[in-house]
Amino acid sequence: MPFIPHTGQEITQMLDTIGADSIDDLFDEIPEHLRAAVMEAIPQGMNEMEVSRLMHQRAGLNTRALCFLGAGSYQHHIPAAVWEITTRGEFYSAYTPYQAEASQGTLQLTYEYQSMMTALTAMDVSNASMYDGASSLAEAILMSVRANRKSKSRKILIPTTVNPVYRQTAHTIVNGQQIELLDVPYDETTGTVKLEQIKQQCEGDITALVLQQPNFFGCLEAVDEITDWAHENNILVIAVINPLAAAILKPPGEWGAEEHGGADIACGDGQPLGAPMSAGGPYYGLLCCKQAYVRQMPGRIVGRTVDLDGKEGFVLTLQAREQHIRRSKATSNICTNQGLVVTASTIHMAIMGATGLENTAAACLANNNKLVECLTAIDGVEKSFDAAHFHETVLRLKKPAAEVLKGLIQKGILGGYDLSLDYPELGNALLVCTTEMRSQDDINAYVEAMKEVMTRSDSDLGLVQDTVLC
Amino acid sequence: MPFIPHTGQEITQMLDTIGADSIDDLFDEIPEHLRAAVMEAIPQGMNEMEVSRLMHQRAGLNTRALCFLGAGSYQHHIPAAVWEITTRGEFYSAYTPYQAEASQGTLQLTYEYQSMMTALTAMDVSNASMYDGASSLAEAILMSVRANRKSKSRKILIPTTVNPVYRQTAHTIVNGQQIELLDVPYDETTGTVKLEQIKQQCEGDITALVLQQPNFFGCLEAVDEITDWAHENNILVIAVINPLAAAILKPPGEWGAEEHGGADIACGDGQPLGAPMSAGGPYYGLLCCKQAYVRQMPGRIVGRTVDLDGKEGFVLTLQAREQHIRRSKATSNICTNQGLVVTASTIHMAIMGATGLENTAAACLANNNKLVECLTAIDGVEKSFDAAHFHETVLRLKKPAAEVLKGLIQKGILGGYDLSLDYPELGNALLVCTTEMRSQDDINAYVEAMKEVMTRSDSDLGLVQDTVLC
Amino acid sequence: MLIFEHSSPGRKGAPQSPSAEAMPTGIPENLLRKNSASLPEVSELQAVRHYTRLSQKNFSIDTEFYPLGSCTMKYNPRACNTLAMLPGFLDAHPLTPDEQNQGFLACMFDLQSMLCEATGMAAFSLAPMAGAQGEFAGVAMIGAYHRSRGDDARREILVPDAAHGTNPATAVMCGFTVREIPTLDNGDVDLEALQQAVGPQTAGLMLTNPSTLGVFERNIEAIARVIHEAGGLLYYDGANLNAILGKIRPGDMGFDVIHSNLHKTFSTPHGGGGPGSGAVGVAERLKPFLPLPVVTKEADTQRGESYRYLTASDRPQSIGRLSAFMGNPGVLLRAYIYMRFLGREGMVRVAEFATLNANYMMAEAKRRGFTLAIDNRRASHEFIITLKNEARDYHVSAMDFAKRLLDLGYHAPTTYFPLLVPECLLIEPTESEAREALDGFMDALEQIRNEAQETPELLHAAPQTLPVKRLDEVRAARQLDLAYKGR
Amino acid sequence: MLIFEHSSPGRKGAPQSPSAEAMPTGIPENLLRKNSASLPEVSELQAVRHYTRLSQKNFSIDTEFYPLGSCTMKYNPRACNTLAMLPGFLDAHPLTPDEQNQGFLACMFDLQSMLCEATGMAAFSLAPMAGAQGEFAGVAMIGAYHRSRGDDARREILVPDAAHGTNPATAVMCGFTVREIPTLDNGDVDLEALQQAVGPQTAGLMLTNPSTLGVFERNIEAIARVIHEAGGLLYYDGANLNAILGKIRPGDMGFDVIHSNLHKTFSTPHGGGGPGSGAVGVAERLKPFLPLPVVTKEADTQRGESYRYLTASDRPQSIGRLSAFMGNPGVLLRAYIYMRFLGREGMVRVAEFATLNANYMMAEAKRRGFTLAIDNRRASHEFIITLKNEARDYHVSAMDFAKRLLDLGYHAPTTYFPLLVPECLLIEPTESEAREALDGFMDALEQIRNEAQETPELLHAAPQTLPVKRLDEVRAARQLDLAYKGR
Ligand SMILES: Cc1ncc(COP(=O)(O)O)c(C=O)c1O
Ligand SMILES: Cc1ncc(COP(=O)(O)O)c(C=O)c1O
Repeated sequence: MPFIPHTGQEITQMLDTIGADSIDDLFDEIPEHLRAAVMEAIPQGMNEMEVSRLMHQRAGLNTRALCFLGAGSYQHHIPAAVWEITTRGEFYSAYTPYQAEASQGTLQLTYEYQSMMTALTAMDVSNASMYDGASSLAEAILMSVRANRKSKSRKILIPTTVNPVYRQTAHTIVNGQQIELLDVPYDETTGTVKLEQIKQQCEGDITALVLQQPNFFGCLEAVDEITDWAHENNILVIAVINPLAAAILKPPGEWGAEEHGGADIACGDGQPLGAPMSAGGPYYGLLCCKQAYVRQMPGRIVGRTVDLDGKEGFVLTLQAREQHIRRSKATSNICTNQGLVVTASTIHMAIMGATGLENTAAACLANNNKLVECLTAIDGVEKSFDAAHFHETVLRLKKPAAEVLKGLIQKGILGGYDLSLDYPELGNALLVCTTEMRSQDDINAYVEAMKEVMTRSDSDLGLVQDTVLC
Repeated sequence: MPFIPHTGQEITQMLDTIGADSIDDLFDEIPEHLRAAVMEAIPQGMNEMEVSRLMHQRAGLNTRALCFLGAGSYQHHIPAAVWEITTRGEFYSAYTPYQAEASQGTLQLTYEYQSMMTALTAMDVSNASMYDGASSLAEAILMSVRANRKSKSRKILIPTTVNPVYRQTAHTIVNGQQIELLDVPYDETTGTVKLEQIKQQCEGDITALVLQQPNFFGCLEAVDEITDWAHENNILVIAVINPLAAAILKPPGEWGAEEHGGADIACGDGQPLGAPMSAGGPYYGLLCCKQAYVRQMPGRIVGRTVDLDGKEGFVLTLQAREQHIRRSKATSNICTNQGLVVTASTIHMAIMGATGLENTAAACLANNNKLVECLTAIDGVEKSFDAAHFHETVLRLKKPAAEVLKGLIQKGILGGYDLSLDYPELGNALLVCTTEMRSQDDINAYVEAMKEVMTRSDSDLGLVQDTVLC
Repeated sequence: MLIFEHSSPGRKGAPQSPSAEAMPTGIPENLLRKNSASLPEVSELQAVRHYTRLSQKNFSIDTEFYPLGSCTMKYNPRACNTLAMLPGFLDAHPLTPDEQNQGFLACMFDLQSMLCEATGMAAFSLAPMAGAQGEFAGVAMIGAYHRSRGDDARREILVPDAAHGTNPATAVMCGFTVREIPTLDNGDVDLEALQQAVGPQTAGLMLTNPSTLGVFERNIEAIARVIHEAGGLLYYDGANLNAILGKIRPGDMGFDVIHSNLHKTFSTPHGGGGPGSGAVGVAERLKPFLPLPVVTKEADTQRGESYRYLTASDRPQSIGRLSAFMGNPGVLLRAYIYMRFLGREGMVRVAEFATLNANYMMAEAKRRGFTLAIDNRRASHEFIITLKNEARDYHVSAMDFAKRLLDLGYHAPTTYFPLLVPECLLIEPTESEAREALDGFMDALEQIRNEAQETPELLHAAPQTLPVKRLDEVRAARQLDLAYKGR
Repeated sequence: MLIFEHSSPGRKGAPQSPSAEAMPTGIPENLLRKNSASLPEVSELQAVRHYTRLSQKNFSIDTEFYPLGSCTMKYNPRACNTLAMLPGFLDAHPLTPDEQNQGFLACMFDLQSMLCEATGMAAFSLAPMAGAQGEFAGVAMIGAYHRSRGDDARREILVPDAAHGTNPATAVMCGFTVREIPTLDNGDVDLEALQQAVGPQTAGLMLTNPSTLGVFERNIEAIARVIHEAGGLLYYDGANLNAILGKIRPGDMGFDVIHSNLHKTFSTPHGGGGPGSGAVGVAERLKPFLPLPVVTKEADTQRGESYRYLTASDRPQSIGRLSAFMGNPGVLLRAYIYMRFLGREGMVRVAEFATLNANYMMAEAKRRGFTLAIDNRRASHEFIITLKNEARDYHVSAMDFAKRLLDLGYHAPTTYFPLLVPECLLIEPTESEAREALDGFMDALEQIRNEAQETPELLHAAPQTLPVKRLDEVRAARQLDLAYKGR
């Protein structure tokens, strides 16, 4: 019996103690006619050898192409030590650290995470994680509504340069609470939001403004100017960041004039700091804020304190914000968070250090410059925007992106993200990404493949459709 | 600087303390003209991302064929928990447990290993491991010479049914010590040693006799009869076993008449109990003996004792046998052993239990029967021997085994071990192995491939030589 | 010591860093960072040593019996971790075209199907990233359903007073108001109070069955009738299915929507707080509203079966997305692998042995003279001891018992939840624990009760054997220290 | 508690076992096992919990500073483990045809080449499975060389008295007799005594340089001359190359044969006792005798370069095999990966920083008033403190110091080795430790000396903070208990 240690004799003895004749008797409070039948649609159990064979087969079906796709998930190098330590049983199989004295490992690590994340973002406070970047933005919006006592409108400005799936998620989550999300368009030459466009959108009382840096196009927004304007108008600024980029870009806590103290809330996805792409997760949502808003923060927070002897120790704190204490008046319903990924991320940051992250970010950027330079030398490929960028760039193609991507994948290249569904106004637009993992050989392979795809006629493309991929 | 934590400032301060001007000064006792030049033939260092890419490429070059090859290394299922726990830093990065109080983890585990190994072999004592099965046999022979006080001859009988590489290794290692290894031929119909053949070989004083069960052909030797005869003639019996087979076969401690107490020494390779095939190692040599010979045992042994408070604890014991105490008079020069593999193997045995090992052994055997039945139905394939066997069988082919294996590997099948070099008298002989890992599908694939190879003409074989393999 | 205190300026983990690139030009000065982030500067060895040692300061299933009620701390098979972390899964970009992602999608489709069968629901979405998000999805669907029928007045969600905190919090997050329904002393919902509470404002009822009191709701059919007749929908908080798997299915009890915590029943690890998965299942009428993504199987003439993600155009009424991609695939894979281990027979056994263990411990507790919160009923997968007598007689609290248990090498049960029961311990052994562990725990509890009588200071001063003694939570909340800023 | 004591008759780790097959007929009854082996019968969770907890009872590099002299306890990079355990390596059968094994063989060939370059030898074999087996191979080659020249009288191996125990033990195992050569107070070999010892009976000299006394043998060229002129060969016990890597090469010093412990200098883990690798290198004239297997590279016209194992027919004079297959490939891969991390610059730095750390600690020891075994010389990668004064004055032993260090969270240095130095601690910090660790250790040592003076009972009773107190080794050897047979 899988994972059940009971022997026949033990079962008998235990039933004796209970005073029951059979295990089935223990279910005698369940109405007979409601009892479940055998679950035919569920296959029979397997032993580990069989399960292992099955999963190796399934994993083998996934094509492992050279990845130039980003759009919110990035393939970075992760030191081997990170997940080896993270998956140690003591971290892996522990519960939420409700019994603080028996959970100092998780608690101290989380405190260290909060310290690192505030250092990276230059914010005052970090919580212990939200589910992912998208849901973290949603919670940041809810939080801004609670925090901005000067605003009554519940109106939030969101530029369309914010990741489209983040915007969709925010809609789903804030939907029930009479909050209005107002789109702000972007400038078609720069690929960034212009302050004038925001001002046009902004009628009267606005609660908060969201700004993603680098934005979904990889372009860098004018964060100082926009933050200052927002603060002058009593609008809270919610920064959406890539925490790896934050190693070299101005951190949200320093956006705008010093006297305003930077962005009010910062969120984003922690994935680039130690989480594998893993088909979409688990990642984690980072969420930071100014000290003033700490009581509006959703999720767990760890604090440093002392024990009976005055010795340093760590506990979950400000729990009165949370559902298990405050129930319907909690700041959020979140309970389980993404603790284990935070564990990995903390170890990742510790091993990489600021220098490691800076070098990584710089390598991503340099690689993107190399790739884009070579690609745009190809006839029919040009850059869409002229703003400075991080490690992603939008390219305009002379053929539909979907078609080009099909051609590339046949050469084992995951060529990027097709923007045509989310941004039809951009035409045949493709978002390409390079991380530090893409070697010069990889870049050359992409460029060669792109050359061929761009010169090939459409009928050629159709022909090779079913070739086996590498 | 890889794995070196020193900052520039620290280096300066440390040199100050030492009173040296530079690190190079610390080497000033080395004659200048002997100083090494730059090691041009060694490539420049790499970071982990680059090393990782290189090693994935190299590992990818190794063809992963369906394995029907045994001959001393076997592909068995290993529970995932085994190596996850074994590679925990506390086991992985600890030294030999010389400081017992700080090494109770390794010491208790080793005591448990010794307990499990004596249970499996029905022997009195087990040491904490030798390097591998082959070197363990060599040490067993040396030990028998020390242990058999009644014999002066230093003559050892070794049937040629003992693994040829074990016999070669024994030759290399006992070579310097005037020990004579005498071959005993096997019976050509059974594939096992007959007592009469041993008697023929045996002139006068013999120190020990080696007997492998199952033997290299997979066949089962008449261990009782031969052991009894040996003991009646004051010859020590050295058993070479497959410890997985020992879960269902009579263990060496029970060979022969009860009053003789079974084999005197048992050795073998622990690989089938939790070590991956891993291109040949690390495995470990098991070595067990009767209580009477414990002081002749080479290698480390852990004993149970008590601490100052009378609490149970574990230490290395009988160290006076070892080189670090007894130097030139030690029982062996062995120091470092195969501790980590023993760790894995102990956890493996604990998780599998006797039932798990028995079921595994039975599945191996059943699979071999299935395979051999199907293969011998093919024209030009027949069994060489008629003795009972475990999970390996010798087949006689109508074509050279080397040629057949080439054909099979082109179909992604590692078809077995070509016996023609070691046993030219057997003709075109192939040793095939099945473990519990070989599913019915795998067996069918082998049979289909064999059919094709056996019916194909030689020129066909040449033609496809360079096809890409699966 | 904090990792920051192992730091030395300029020290680096060199083998992990790409060689320094000149910072590319083209980024305006004012968008660049001025000072490096003050992260720790340590060697790889220092980091490995620090975090390895930190890990040893945790209790965990892999090291201790952990009978934490409502949390289902069962064995997390190592193979589930190993196999979910195969490179074919880890290196998969979430936006990989479906054709290149068939292995993963097949697992997800199978998982949806198995969950449907196990719960008796018509369809599942794996999108929610924890139980609370599953609840959110469920309640949002209830809202969307009523709205789609023009039934806009249904703005109230009913929640029993024994409910988990996420239930009321979720209802509010979805824009509903919450009305509490009382529970009777025997653990069943107060049916009369429920009847009085329902009306045209009722959007639905959120119920856990067995409830957090550890007993099966015997009037479940009557409750379903009351809610459905009032026009409301019935929500099943199936955070924990351990008690009923294969024995009774929420769909058959009349529930319209359910979430299940795969990180409980299906044994994905808790990881010191997460990640989890709160897969959400629905009856036929709620199917159009399921959150995306959902995986579907299609018969493809060319290559047999194939799998793909449904998009917004396939499901225009969907409540939408809850995350950037696909929930928590790594968690979903672990649950899938675990379910393949169990198979249909294994799942029934989960419920059987989780229930056997709980009832055995409850019988032992009674035999040893502890007071049960609800007597003369079967335990489900968990049960409650109340220490109100001990508190009154010896001036020790449930918290003291909990801390003293830590000293004896057992993780404490859940304390002070559910809120209805004073000085309570909610004990959930799970099916994967051997009888010795259960007996050892009961012995410890008995020992502590004796100590409470004879040497209560032992309890007040507990724990003594852990890395720290009892921690000052009040100070933590008053003198907030939430990030290291140097000593 | 032993794993056996968690056992319950009939309990199994079911998910790991193939379903029971009927025992196939055909095996005679008398060859079958009568009773199941009495292995523990536990659940997977029980095994995981038991061994996880056991592991926590170890000191290790990953948890403590471990300055064990002559053992080189440096950081074992986790990536070396992860990458050596890629399925392409783990699933390779050792008898895989060379053509299917090119990735692995390429690594082995490169490793041989890098070791040649690093040591100045002409060829290497990776076959030996530990230092002692490397020594065996080396000494056996010396024997085979003399024999091949008909020089059969050379039956004596010279070994300095400071040598590691494996040196004399090995010589005897190879059939030689051993003669000890004394060491001078300054740590150098007594050259005069050596000159008197050599003769036509001399097969060779086994030398460690820097010696186990932690100093460089300054007369190495003279020693080489003496041995070579007497017709002997010079063996380098390069168990530890940490002190000289990239600074001076044994081949350039005149050594004819060398073994190197890859589990020390090249950072493969010690694993609580092994496995290791004692790769053996030779000068040109010994090449024909190298143990098999050895990997060679061939230019193949069809596919460029290819690699293959040399066989006995390629090397008829080989001393033969030392193991069934290829030594310890998993260890060899880890060493290879580590060397690719380091590269040529990194290797030099190993020697530089190992030496810097040792000399820094030695200077600190002196400054704090400890007595050095050899004063006024450079330390190599290690150095020796003698506690003979403390022993005399306070009646505490080096062992007491060692045990007390454990209490303070440091693994003890090597004690009572080399045998020449009374009450000694042989201290080897390695290059991967940060200065804080070195200072912390010296502070602890100073604290203990103070305690020795004021409260010596603290030392005698140490350790107090570990899972057990000081263990009774005499009882262990007298009342042998080497296997569990029930209580
Ligand atoms: C009954 C019940 N409902 C809901 C939840 C919330 O689940 P999660 O923590 O995954 O959000 C829990 C988990 O503690 C629970 O026990
Ligand atoms: C100087 C010296 N020589 C030889 C050896 C023996 O090496 P191994 O333990 O690998 O057999 C050692 C290891 O302790 C050593 O330090």
